[in-house]
Amino acid sequence: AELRSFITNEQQRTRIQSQTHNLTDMCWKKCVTGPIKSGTLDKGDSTCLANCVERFLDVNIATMKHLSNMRQ
Amino acid sequence: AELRSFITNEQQRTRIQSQTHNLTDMCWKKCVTGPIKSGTLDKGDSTCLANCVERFLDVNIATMKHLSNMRQ
Amino acid sequence: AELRSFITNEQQRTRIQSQTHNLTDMCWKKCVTGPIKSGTLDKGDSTCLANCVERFLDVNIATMKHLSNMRQ
Amino acid sequence: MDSESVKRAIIKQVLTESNMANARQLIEKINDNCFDKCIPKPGSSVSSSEQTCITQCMEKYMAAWNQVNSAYLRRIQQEVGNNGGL
Amino acid sequence: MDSESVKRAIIKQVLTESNMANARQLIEKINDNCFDKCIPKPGSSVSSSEQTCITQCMEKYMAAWNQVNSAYLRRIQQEVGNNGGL
Amino acid sequence: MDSESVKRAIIKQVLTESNMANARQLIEKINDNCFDKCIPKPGSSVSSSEQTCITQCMEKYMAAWNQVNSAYLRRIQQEVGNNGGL
Repeated sequence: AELRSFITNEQQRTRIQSQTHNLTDMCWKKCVTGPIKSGTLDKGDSTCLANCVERFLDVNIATMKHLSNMRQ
Repeated sequence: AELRSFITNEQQRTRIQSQTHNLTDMCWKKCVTGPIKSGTLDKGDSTCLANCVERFLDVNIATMKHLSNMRQ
Repeated sequence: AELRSFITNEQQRTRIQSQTHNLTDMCWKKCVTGPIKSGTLDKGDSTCLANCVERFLDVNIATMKHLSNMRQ
Repeated sequence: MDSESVKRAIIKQVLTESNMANARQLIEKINDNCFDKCIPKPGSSVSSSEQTCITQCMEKYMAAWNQVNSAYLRRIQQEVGNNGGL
Repeated sequence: MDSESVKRAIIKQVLTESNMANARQLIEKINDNCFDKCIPKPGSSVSSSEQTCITQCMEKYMAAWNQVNSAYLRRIQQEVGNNGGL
Repeated sequence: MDSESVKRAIIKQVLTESNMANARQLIEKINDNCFDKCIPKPGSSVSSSEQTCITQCMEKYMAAWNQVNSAYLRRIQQEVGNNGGL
């Protein structure tokens, strides 16, 4: 039982990490558009990345609601 | 036997749906280039999408013929 | 034993071929930017493709070194 | 459970999974393409014009999927008619 | 080997594989995005300005990953709090 | 069937499948890249200049694949020579 809940948690962690890789890739392309000038995120990059994640998830939720309304 | 033919049909349907997802993604990027102004396809989008599928399959068939000629 | 070493070699060959497909796709997009004028690679394309592979592998090795230094 | 019920249960299970996989792929593609098109610069909330764009984009993308699907099926039929295979 | 040791061995194995898969995905994305950004025209060697760009790009990409990860986890928590599921 | 024939059959099967997977990947990449390059605006048929572009593009893409493959293999050999692993 302990092992089973460990496996379930691990599978969820893997899904979240994999989705984080996709989100980072997409939001990097949208937000970090100029040449690289330092190894840290400046204020603009940082705000854009946080907003990018939030807005993508808004769109995600809206799509699922829209499709589930259509089906009824 | 009935079950087997059901499975075979299902596998084919899945391949076609999956290819439809790829074609829609590619042809959407090629044909729907301006800003979204309505929830329906206008005449230009619609013609472009139909041509995009047909021409992509023309290229697909040409590639397979070319490669199979080369091998002989 | 002979069969096992055949399988190991084959797995390696498959990985290399699959990586070649990814590299060709990426370097084609980077190097073959103008319209297609012939069925052969001109001098510029050819130099760019060879450099593209070498420089990508340089970046690859640098990333792995950087990450393994960080971990220590 | 007799063998006929087992068969029906398997068929139902396969159809459900196949429809879910199809819906999942459609949702992913809609999210990627409509986010890209409607929210070029993500702000602190979804504006009302972005919201309109997203709703229209979803409907338009599904219309595009249906049209591509019909065109693809029509062509497959035609190729099978011509020479027995794509 | 008693059952407790077997369990610990399995947990260790799963964690190792999961961390390796995560690192592999991160390395792939860094290579693709930083090569694309820092080496637009590949020359006969990596120039020193390209080298600087690559080192900074790696660090910046990892910082972006961490920020996206936190924002994503925060949002998941919030959605679970709101209505019991994303 | 003796064990030597079984072995040869397995080897043949694995080689066939591996070559088919390689050809399938090459065809996919050629279709995507050459369609993208030669048919920017799909019309009601493939024009003769598009047809010429596609034939040349296929040959050029295969030449690119061969060159990338050689460069990659050469580099792997070199890295293995330098420090026993890529």
